[in-house]
Amino acid sequence: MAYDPIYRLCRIHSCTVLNESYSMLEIIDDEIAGRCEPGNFVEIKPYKAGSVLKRLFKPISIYKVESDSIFLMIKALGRGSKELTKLNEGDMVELIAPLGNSFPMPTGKSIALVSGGIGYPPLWFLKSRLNADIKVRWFHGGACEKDIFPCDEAWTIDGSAGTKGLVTQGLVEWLKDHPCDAIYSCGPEALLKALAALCDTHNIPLYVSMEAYMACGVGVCHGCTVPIGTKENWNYLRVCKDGPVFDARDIRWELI
Amino acid sequence: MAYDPIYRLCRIHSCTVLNESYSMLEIIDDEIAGRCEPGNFVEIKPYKAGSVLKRLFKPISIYKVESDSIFLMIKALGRGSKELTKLNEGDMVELIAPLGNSFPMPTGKSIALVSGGIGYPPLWFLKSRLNADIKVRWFHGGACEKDIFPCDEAWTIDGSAGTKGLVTQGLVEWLKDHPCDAIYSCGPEALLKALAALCDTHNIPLYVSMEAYMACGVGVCHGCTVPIGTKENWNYLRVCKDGPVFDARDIRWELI
Amino acid sequence: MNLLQTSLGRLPLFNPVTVASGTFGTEYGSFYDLNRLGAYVSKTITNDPKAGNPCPRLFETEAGLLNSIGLQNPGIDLFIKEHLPLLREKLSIPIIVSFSGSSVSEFRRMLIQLDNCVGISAYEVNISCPNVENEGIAFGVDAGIVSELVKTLRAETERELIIKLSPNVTDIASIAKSAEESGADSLALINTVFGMAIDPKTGKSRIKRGIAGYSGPAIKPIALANVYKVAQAVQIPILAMGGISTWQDALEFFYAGASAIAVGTASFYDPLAPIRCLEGLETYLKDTDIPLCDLIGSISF
Amino acid sequence: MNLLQTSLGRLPLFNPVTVASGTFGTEYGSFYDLNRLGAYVSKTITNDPKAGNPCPRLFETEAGLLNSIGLQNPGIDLFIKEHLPLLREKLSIPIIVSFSGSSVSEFRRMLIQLDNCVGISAYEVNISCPNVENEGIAFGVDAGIVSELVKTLRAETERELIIKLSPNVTDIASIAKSAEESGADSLALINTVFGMAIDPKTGKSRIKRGIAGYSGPAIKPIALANVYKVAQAVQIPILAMGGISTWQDALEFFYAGASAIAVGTASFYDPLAPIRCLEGLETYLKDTDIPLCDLIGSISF
Ligand SMILES: Cc1cc2nc3c(=O)[nH]c(=O)nc-3n(C[C@H](O)[C@H](O)[C@H](O)COP(=O)(O)OP(=O)(O)OC[C@H]3O[C@@H](n4cnc5c(N)ncnc54)[C@H](O)[C@@H]3O)c2cc1C
Ligand SMILES: Cc1cc2nc3c(=O)[nH]c(=O)nc-3n(C[C@H](O)[C@H](O)[C@H](O)COP(=O)(O)OP(=O)(O)OC[C@H]3O[C@@H](n4cnc5c(N)ncnc54)[C@H](O)[C@@H]3O)c2cc1C
Ligand SMILES: Cc1cc2nc3c(=O)[nH]c(=O)nc-3n(C[C@H](O)[C@H](O)[C@H](O)COP(=O)(O)O)c2cc1C
Ligand SMILES: Cc1cc2nc3c(=O)[nH]c(=O)nc-3n(C[C@H](O)[C@H](O)[C@H](O)COP(=O)(O)O)c2cc1C
Ligand code: FES
Ligand code: FES
Repeated sequence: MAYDPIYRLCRIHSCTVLNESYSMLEIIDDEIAGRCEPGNFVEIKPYKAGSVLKRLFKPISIYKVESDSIFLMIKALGRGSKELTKLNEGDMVELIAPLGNSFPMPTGKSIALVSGGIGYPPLWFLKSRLNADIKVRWFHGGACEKDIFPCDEAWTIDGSAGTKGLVTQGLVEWLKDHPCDAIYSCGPEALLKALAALCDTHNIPLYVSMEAYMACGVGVCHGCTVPIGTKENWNYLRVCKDGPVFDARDIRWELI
Repeated sequence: MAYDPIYRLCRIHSCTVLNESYSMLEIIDDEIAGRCEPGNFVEIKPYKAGSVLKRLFKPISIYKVESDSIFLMIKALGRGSKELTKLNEGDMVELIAPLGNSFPMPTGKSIALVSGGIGYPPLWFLKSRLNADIKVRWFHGGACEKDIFPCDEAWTIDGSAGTKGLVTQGLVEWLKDHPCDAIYSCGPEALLKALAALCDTHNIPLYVSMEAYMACGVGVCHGCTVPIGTKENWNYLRVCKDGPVFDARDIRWELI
Repeated sequence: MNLLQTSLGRLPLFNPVTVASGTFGTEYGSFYDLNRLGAYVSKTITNDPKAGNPCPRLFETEAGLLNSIGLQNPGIDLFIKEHLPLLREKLSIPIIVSFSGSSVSEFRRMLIQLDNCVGISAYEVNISCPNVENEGIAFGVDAGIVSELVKTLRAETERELIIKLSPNVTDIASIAKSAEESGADSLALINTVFGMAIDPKTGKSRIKRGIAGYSGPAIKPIALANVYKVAQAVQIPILAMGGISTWQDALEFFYAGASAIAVGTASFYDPLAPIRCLEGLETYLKDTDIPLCDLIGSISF
Repeated sequence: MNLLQTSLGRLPLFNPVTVASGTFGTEYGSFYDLNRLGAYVSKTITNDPKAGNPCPRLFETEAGLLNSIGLQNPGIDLFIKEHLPLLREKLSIPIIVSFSGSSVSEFRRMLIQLDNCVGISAYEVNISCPNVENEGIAFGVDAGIVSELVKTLRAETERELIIKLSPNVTDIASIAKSAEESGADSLALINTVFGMAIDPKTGKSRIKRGIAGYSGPAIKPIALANVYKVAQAVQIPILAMGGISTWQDALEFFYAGASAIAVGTASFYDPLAPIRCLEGLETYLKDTDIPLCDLIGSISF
């Protein structure tokens, strides 16, 4: 991590409802914005004056940084994320940011992005920071229409948007007649696992941003680990501090 | 208790801020209103659609009943009562009502009411139901100005309203040259205890509405008890179901 | 088919939703038909009438309730004479009578006296109340005494014998096993956890007696761990309680190995809690078309 | 006069606010000056490196946190070689090293190895981690073994010896007493409570390993009851923890008999929690002009 994280009270500058499940939060903070790199995430929770809310912060990827604005794209899943998507302009949040490592910038000429559901935001940020001469193909999958956002190829389980099926099907087809120097991915574990097997077969480098249940978000509790290393010599590394981005070949998928 | 209590979702018809500490809630419910007697109380808590708030109901005396309206006068003390005083018109509450026994109607011609702080509301309701030919002298005491509401004689600890001192001082003076057939009281334990001693000396019947920390409010948990009976033969009775009104002579004050 | 059908050993239950001793009474009959419950569990009675502990007896913490009632009850004679007939009159569901004693022989005498009464479907033997010194609790922490007590009671009754266990022990599984081996039909757990609260403004204990019994949502994870441990250790059914407020909470306990559940403190938060649990479970089982008994103990990792 | 002055036996503390083992790290130094704390407590180390338990290791319940880290740590050698020098470099406050072993002789060897290192002010002997099978926990539940362990360690060091106790026992007071009699300088309590949670939608344990350690606001009343019980049983000072989030929480523990407190899970809710506790206490003691030591154990009823 390049910088120490900042802990701060921030004002919600805008909160845009994207659809019934997703909202976009905008927070303005030049210092934090200046430190964010693609792959980084924030820990965030609503703030109510007078009393500390005794709930965990929620890890949310950075979706976009535009001058001093940080954008977060949040899906309402459970209690914590629902509260976040219901924030209004002017509400305050507690923020710890930026956190985690970042995606290695591609060295080749052609890459694929593969996202599933709430794996979308960090890839958008990555894409926005890529050199213009890099060819990018973005595959995005979701359960249904509301999980789908702008991309090159959309897949849904229920067929309500894009093609019906798994996003990996699209990738497999595409790889048949396209060179690919690296794949970047974020999404549910099952997706990442399938991709890892695929990339192994095709011998393509794969960088994944892992998800994990987090408590501290800053590396002290060792709650958010993934097994990293070789078959013979691995250790549990922290998604929040050693990750969230890992080289898929280092992950001991068989232990997850 | 004359009636079974009713458990029901009710709408706040109005919420009036009386001063920085006190608010008045109005709830319209003809069935409940028709069953309320002076001394009865309600168990109330805010309702949020979708999820049951896992907090105890709060016991609040009935302050006034006017046709179908039930009025509650609430002082913001801790978490529960603060939430209640912050309700708005249209908010929903869960209500269990009416609860508890009621004051015995006076048989004599001249009575005194003695209240302290949030002991005020039940005496107002009692007063409103007294026969017009009964002479009433109301002594009300509080910590400061904001605890003071319409009465015949007000006392405050800090002297910011009425006379500086304890409300019992006023009563003692008054008793010197006024006949008194009975005293009705509600307020902090210390007040009731002092009154009980006083009435014992003067041989005046005293009916007190007791306070207690409550869990169920309906008589099942035995959490809200006071020792009632003779010195030799007493038992813990429930404020919520056997009370809240007791004949002060039956209360084993020395055990409280 | 009744998807909710379950049983506590020799006691079949039409549905798994019961109520926790000491947190319930026929007063709740003002709000719904009590005969919709799987069973009714009475407040613990003792041989002699008990006045209970001095007040304050209650305090609500951030996510739970402290109580120190101290088994206030009218004693067994008055219970049999006045309370039981009333319960029989109002209820057509199984009546489970909770009782506690201060010695094995007192427990035995009480059981014999109750066994002479009609209309009792089961006994819940309370050896786990944290709020009295000489009643019950000392029994619940020692596997040897539990064994002696259960054998003694088993010899005297054909009725369902439920032993109610305390979580305040090093090894609840060994106590559960000794109750099972000695003839208990089923186990009830958990009773309250030791807890305390102090007013930071004054330094005064919130509960007059000091240490109290802790219940409610906060203890649900503790109850679940205990139920799981006991379910791994014994074959007899478990009546689970501890922080159950919703049908989803109830499901957690079924997965962990409970055959029935009891709603306790939640009734104070929501007088309809037992009925809402029941209706939620009913809908869920119908929607998924799974009988309750297929869920019991089917936790995965 | 420093109203916050306190001590844990032979270890004087400039203020009573420390942090709970395993819930803290120098990472929090990004947010405030760690040297404002009364002491720093390291995450428990074991003799050999430990990978810890499989994931998920965490789950947040209604008012607390379940964890099953399983003492993941780099082992004593790496700790001494790399971590300790870093701590010494960053910190001028007392450093308390928490460690755990799988046998009395391993505990002893570890202590001796640590005693050769400069910059350690005290040991917190962890005999109470619920998330490992062979380390620690078996020690914490048996007064006889605690006695043997503490005597052995006492013989080897002049440094402050803090014994960290488990709440998951029938009688914490007897274990505390045996630690005291065997030479412990002070006691730390409580470690986490056994807890569990299951996903009602799937029947899957929220924590891969099943039963986990429960911490946070929900366990505060339990911690307080244990601290009070132990304070009544022993003379040596108590370092209290369990759900402490605010200075008011801390006051409750001082009244119950604690000489110092540790903030654990609360740091996850509020990275500044230890500092807010400290500042709140400081203001309160100044306003009331009472030295902390006058409050300790002064509970009333
Ligand atoms: C590094 C990182 C970056 C993330 N970035 C984003 C983001 O940009 N936008 C976004 O919307 N979310 C993101 N998430 C996921 C987000 O943190 C979780 O959805 C959120 O913490 C769920 O909390 P909750 O209280 O709403 O749900 P809970 O009540 O904890 O859970 C509700 C339901 O969601 C499921 N769930 C919980 N956590 C996850 C998870 N991590 N992934 C999938 N399902 C889960 C639970 O199993 C449960 O069924 C990220 C997570 C990580 C670790
Ligand atoms: C039968 C009955 C009738 C009542 N009628 C009214 C009424 O008409 N209007 C009204 O405002 N209040 C009334 N009360 C008191 C009211 O119920 C309490 O103020 C309320 O329950 C406090 O809850 P809380 O969550 O706000 O405070 P808590 O957080 O529980 O406590 C906050 C502070 O208030 C103190 N406190 C708590 N309960 C009481 C109490 N019962 N009396 C005095 N101090 C207390 C606590 O010690 C603490 O310092 C009545 C109580 C009873 C038993
Ligand atoms: C106010 C109160 C009184 C209780 N009285 C008894 C009792 O008399 N006998 C008993 O076995 N358990 C008693 N309990 C314990 C409950 O039956 C139950 O085991 C415990 O509260 C845990 O369940 P809960 O969290 O759902 O309340 C009592 C609990 C409370 C809160
Ligand atoms: C994530 C986590 C890791 C922990 N690791 C340790 C540990 O390594 N050693 C230890 O003695 N206690 C450990 N504990 C227990 C805490 O030190 C503390 O005793 C307990 O959490 C209660 O305090 P709290 O409620 O303030 O968190 C851990 C607790 C948590 C939540
Ligand atoms: S969440 Fe605590 S180490 Fe990652
Ligand atoms: S509050 Fe439960 S009996 Fe009165």
